[in-house]
Amino acid sequence: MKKITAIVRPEKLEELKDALNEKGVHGMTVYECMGCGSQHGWTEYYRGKPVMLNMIPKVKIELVVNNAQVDGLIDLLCEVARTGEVGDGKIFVYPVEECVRIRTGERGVKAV
Amino acid sequence: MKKITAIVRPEKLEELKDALNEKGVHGMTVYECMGCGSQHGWTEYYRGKPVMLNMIPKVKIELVVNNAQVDGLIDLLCEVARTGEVGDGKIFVYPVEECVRIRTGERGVKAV
Amino acid sequence: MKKITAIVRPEKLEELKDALNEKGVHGMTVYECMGCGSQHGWTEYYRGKPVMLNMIPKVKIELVVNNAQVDGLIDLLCEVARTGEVGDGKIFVYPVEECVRIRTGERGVKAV
Amino acid sequence: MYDSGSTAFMLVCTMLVLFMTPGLAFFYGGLARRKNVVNTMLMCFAVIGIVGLTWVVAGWSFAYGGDGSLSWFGGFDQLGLVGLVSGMLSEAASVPADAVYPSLVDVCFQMAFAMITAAIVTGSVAGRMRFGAVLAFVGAWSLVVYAPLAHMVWGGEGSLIGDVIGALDFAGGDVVHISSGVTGLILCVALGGRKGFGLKSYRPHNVPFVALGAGLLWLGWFGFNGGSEFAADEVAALAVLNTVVSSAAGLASWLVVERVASGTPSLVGACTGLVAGLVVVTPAAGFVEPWAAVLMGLLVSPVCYLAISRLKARFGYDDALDAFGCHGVGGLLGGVLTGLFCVPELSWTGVGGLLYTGSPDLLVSQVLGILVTLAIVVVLDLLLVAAVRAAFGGLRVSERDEALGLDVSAHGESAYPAFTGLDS
Amino acid sequence: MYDSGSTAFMLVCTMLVLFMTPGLAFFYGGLARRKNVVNTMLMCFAVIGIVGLTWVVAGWSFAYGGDGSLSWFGGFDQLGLVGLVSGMLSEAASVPADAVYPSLVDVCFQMAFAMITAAIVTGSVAGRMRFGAVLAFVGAWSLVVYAPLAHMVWGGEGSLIGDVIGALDFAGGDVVHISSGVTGLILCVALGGRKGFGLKSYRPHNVPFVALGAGLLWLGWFGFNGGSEFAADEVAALAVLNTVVSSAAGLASWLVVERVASGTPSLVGACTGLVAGLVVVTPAAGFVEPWAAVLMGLLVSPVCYLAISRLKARFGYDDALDAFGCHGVGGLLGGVLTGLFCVPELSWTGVGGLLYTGSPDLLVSQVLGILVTLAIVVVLDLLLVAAVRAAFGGLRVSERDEALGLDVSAHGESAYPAFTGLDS
Amino acid sequence: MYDSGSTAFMLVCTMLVLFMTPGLAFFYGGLARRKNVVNTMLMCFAVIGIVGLTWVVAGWSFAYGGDGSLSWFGGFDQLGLVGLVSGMLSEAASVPADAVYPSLVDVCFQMAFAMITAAIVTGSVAGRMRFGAVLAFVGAWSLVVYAPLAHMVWGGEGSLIGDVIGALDFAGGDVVHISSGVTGLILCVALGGRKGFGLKSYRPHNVPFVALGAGLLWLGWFGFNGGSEFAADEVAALAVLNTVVSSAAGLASWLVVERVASGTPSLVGACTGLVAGLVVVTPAAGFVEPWAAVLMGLLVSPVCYLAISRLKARFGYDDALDAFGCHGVGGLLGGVLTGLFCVPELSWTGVGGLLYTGSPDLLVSQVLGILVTLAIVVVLDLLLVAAVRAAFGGLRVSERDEALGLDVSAHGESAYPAFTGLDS
Ligand SMILES: Nc1ncnc2c1ncn2[C@@H]1O[C@H](COP(=O)(O)OP(=O)(O)O)[C@@H](O)[C@H]1O
Ligand SMILES: Nc1ncnc2c1ncn2[C@@H]1O[C@H](COP(=O)(O)OP(=O)(O)O)[C@@H](O)[C@H]1O
Ligand SMILES: Nc1ncnc2c1ncn2[C@@H]1O[C@H](COP(=O)(O)OP(=O)(O)O)[C@@H](O)[C@H]1O
Repeated sequence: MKKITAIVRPEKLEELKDALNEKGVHGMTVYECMGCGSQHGWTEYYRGKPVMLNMIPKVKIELVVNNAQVDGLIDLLCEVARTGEVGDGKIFVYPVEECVRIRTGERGVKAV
Repeated sequence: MKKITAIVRPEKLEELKDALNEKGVHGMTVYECMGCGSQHGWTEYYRGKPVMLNMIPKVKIELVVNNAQVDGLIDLLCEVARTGEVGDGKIFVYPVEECVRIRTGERGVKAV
Repeated sequence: MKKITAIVRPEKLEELKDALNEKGVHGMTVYECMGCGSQHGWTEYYRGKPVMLNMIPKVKIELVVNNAQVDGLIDLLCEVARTGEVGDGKIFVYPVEECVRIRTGERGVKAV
Repeated sequence: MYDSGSTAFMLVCTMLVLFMTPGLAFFYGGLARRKNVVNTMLMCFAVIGIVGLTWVVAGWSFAYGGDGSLSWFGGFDQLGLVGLVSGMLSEAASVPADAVYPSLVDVCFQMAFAMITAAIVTGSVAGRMRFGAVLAFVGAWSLVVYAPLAHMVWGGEGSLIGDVIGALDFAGGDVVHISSGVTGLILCVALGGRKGFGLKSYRPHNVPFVALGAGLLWLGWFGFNGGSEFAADEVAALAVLNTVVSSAAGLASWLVVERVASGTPSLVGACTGLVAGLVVVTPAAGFVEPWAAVLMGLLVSPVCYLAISRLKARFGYDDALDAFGCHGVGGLLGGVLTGLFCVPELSWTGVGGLLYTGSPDLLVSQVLGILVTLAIVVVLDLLLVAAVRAAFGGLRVSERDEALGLDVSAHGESAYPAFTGLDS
Repeated sequence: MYDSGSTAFMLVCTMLVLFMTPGLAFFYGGLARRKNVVNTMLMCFAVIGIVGLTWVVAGWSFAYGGDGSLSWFGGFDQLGLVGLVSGMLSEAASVPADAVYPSLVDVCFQMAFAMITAAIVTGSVAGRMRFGAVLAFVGAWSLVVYAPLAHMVWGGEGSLIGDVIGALDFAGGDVVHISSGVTGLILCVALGGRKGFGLKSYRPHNVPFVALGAGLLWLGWFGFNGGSEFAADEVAALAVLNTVVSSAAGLASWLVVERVASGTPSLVGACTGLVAGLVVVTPAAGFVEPWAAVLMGLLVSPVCYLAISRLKARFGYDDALDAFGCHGVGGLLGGVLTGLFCVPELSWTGVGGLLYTGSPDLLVSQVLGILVTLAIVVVLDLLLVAAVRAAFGGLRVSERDEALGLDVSAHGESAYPAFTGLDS
Repeated sequence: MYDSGSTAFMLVCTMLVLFMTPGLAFFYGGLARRKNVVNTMLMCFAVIGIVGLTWVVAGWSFAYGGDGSLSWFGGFDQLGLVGLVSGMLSEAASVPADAVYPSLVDVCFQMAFAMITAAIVTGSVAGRMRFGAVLAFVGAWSLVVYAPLAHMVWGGEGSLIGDVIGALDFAGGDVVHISSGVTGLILCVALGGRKGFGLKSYRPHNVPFVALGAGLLWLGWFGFNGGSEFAADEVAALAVLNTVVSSAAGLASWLVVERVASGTPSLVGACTGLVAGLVVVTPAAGFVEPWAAVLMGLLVSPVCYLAISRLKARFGYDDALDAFGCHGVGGLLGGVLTGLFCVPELSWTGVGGLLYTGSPDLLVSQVLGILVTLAIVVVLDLLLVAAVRAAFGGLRVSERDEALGLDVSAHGESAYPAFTGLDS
């Protein structure tokens, strides 16, 4: 089992959800976060004073999946989340050692 | 060291905290998140129009613990967080390579 | 690649960001969370009744970096985030298996 | 012809008093937990709908109808406000020389009082009472308890508390605050505490909303106390001045109490003290000198602070948003102090306070008036609670709904769906 | 000398009506999505700035200037309010015996009406219209549509709708609600729906703000309807009373509708019903008996509920915050019902409603008045929309800006930068 | 007998002016950082408590007591408002023929002015001043600076600024805005900047609250400027009209400035412009024609914009919420422009503005009045600051408390405990 996390633009969330649903991925958890990276954010003004926003609101999507699904999902996520402009975000993959469905106590792959 | 994360119903948080405290687990970090899974959420209405909530507020509890504690804690979490209805959530376990207590600089198992 | 996460006091975030920027670390993601640990929080009062706050607002900084950077960054984070009082927080390090830059599709170390 | 100045004043005061109910929705809503915000606020807003209707249908008639022959009840002759407009049209021809303003104004002014009083009650039941049961209770209560009580205190000649007993109540210490506070107490005892009451402690989810509510109540209260003079004159001005200084004093003394007791003066404390100062001066607003109003404000905060922080813990009733601790206790204190500080020349009955006359007559009337109020309210409330409990098969929501929060479970509506956070 | 009581009343009513526009900013702002809060509220606030200027420059003159010889337009003689102060100074010497209050008050009272009407329109375009185009549209609209319409309805002798047709409009059913609601409809059709409209559903981002807005509108509306009697007298009192009971009834019946339709009565529902009850009683406030006002309030909520939940889905226009569903539909219903329930003795024209007279005369006038209003508004709006579209090269923001939200893209300002959360 | 119409008007205006202080708590509270919301709002609320008491004890007497023989001070004869009620009772018998309303009203109306003025000051010190020191400072300031200044400007015959110098100040340009703005400046210089000032930039944590505060201030200001005519007459109407159009113009021109300077007109900008428009018209409200009020509003926004965005950066004082940039600068401009635009027939002294008379007499008086105000305020403020600093052993909280935020460190209360988020 692997955990895929994608840090993406918040306005892409709806589309990503739809795309994942279509692929039959139902289990997912979403976090709000703030990111900085190559993207420099936008400037807001407060009473004439520029305020540089170097932390930009992002969304992290977390999917725990079977090893076989990883590559397909990375491609899907990249495709949907990409705008081509700086700030599109990153995908990270981590190992998962165990998975338990609380309701049933099931463990491992069938609990994903 | 392992990281145990449990994604559970927000209304279970208080009980889980109490249960973990009783077991002597003091270090823990809690995140708010939104999940979708087998559970379909509830329907709210806005001026007569149904609004399907497919992302449901959840809470993630994160515990970094020694390997020996993992199984006992999974059982405890399952027991307390279970209602038997869809949406009870999941537990994932991840490997941790290092742990540092910032205050003292201690590392490894004794920093947990 | 490793993921370093530091759970720190919110009021230290600005300083940490500046320190990391100086070291040339630009990619980072920040989460808000609530922690409990050795620190006991403060007491607020509501109409004369004490309210013990056992969950204290914290901030998690997440950095995915190359293996070589890990030790230097841990030292830096410890140094800046330390106040010496209980509640300074913890640093955890996790293995990362893959990293993808969504915008370009680059993978691995050069995508970090 | 009517006095257009007093008509203007009474109309504006009416508007301000009406506005207190939405104001209270914020005071209470801010104090509520995040998962119960919609429910808490909707209880106040629903009172507008319900009492707006019950008052037209029968409340006005029960309180101010009839020929004045009953000491405890108005009459049935003005049900549905029939004859109001035709009365106005015929009256227009021959306005009595001493008429200050059209009687139509009173229907609306007094309705606003009935609304805010019923809304205050809902503060005690926050977080656990079935919504339908709340509505049924406050609707019936406005007819069965509030309207007769208003008659007894303000019904003029022959009325039980105001005339026979001779108790003074300028703007509603008995009628509004004691009645609603005590009803809150009875309801919260009948309901039992929220899950975890006494073990967990709750914090207000939105402190600025508490301040907003307090600010709106403050504004409305100027109309409430000022308008209770029923004319734009110097006593109205005195009532407004006393209202301001008593609330200022209540705010200040609450901050001092907090500074001493916990070390940290708080905004919720300031707002609570402000409201307590408003409550205590309500029965006295047009009767006392400003220095007395200041004193009343300085006294009420420590008393309410003790009631809320000690009494509640001691007796273990879960008066969630302190309708009793604030309105009940503050109203009691204000009623009694009126018996001390009332300036004889300003008294409606000519009887002045102990301090001016040396005679305890007024004080005795005040205490008697409060006791009769308490007796009536307690007895009728118990009957009503039993009736509503029977009709709805219980007063409380299920444990699961309570844990999930009433907003989602009873109203299918989250107060802030786009914000992340948790009740703590 | 002027009647200082009525002067006081009209000044205070003016203040309250002015206050409705910020109030509406909260009603709309709370309903908006989190990413469009600043834009939604700023549209209302900007109306203050724009209509404040257009009214001084020409609006007042177009609506109430001239010698009254035109049935559809005031005149050009009071552009820039020239002569207002010198008129006041010379007038002071010889106030006509029957003058109730200084005519200066009217300039401001009517300006407040122009502001709130223009602000209502902005509810339909939330989340997708270019800010500059909104400002240009409402500025022009206040001069080209609103001011002449106000003249036609309230211009006194010879005015097209008010006199020739003989339609009654106490406080602005035609002028304010139908005109703004229909304009909202036209704009939202011209704009097209928001991205995802019909597929995704939107929720209000901040329900307590909706309640705050509703509460502030409620308060302001007392001045709106009460002040439309232009004197502090018994009809003003009746108008206030009717306003309260109709809104209370609208609130109550909306909750009932929701209970039946979805099982869960909601706070947004209560607030919507309250506003619908206010809208429906606006043309009738000083003309009908309280029981009729209650009935109007009870009827309006089911009608608006159907319009919002069924019509909109059926015809697929994205009336984002329901300016049409609430104000347009409620105003239409209120105008028609006035033709039924108007008490003859209270009617400005002496012609009473069907229910009292048995004759459909007034009803016919009311329907005719509405049809003429509709015709004028639709034609002028279409021209204006075309002009603005041409001037700005399109009405809509880019798709990317819409997805990002107008707050950041058009105003460089997040409403709540320190709070975490997502529009859902 | 008193004129009940003017009595009604003044009472309502009093209520509205009182309501400005909670309104300001939202204007400031919304602008504050999330961790300092409670502190910022509580400073305003505490002013209600403190000035409510100081005014009763001595403020009224210092400002309006005495026999009028001192040009810079009232007297000690009305300490504690003694004799107020007995005066009212005896007065009731023989009201002077020309009395417009009971003098009791004035005590409360002027108290409301003292409250809002002291509250404005607190905007400069947000986020770093010890709470106790704030309270001590504003309490003393209301007695030592505000009350005498009110006497000097509005003390009638013989008063230093109003009579001897002959400066006009309709509703408080000198007394309210210049005095509070300059005091804010002095305090923020004495305190030093917040940690990171100049390097980091702060954003308002809750933009809708800023709009709410601006809306509430707008409403209150109608009473503030309208009531300063002290009668319900045509000048009151003019003052209200001027207040509306100047604020509308200020709002509009701020949006234009932002459009030009940064490309994005913002809601905080609109609200700031609205308030600036209110400030600038305050000294002139009953003296100028509407076109002049529009002009004043159009001018004030660019001036305040420059003061806030350039002056502050240039001189490096951390006027956190721009009490000086908005009230000080706007008040100065308004005072000077009054000297240009005052209509001679409307002037209290009969001396008109340069534009009408061609003579600079009034302009000179205005400038002189401002200079004297500045001198008095600066000198007394410096003494007060020194005294408070000595008494509290420093004005600032510790660095750690500042970083943690004053809400938790000084008040043990988080504004929104159930919401997640960070100050950015
Ligand atoms: N090394 C990293 N560790 C953690 N988060 C990162 C890292 N690099 C980027 N991110 C996250 O990804 C987001 C997008 O990255 P950014 O560099 O701005 O754009 P791009 O991927 O187009 O170069 C950032 O805002 C941050 O949240
Ligand atoms: N594969 C997954 N990856 C990430 N999060 C998941 C996954 N599956 C479930 N979750 C999280 O667990 C929550 C509960 O899961 P759900 O399927 O609704 O209930 P149950 O566990 O009872 O089947 C979801 O809301 C989601 O936040
Ligand atoms: N074992 C753990 N697992 C997860 N989070 C932890 C753990 N221990 C500590 N934390 C996080 O670190 C924060 C600081 O820890 P705490 O024990 O209070 O201070 P210190 O590190 O100074 O002893 C906690 O609030 C919690 O968020």
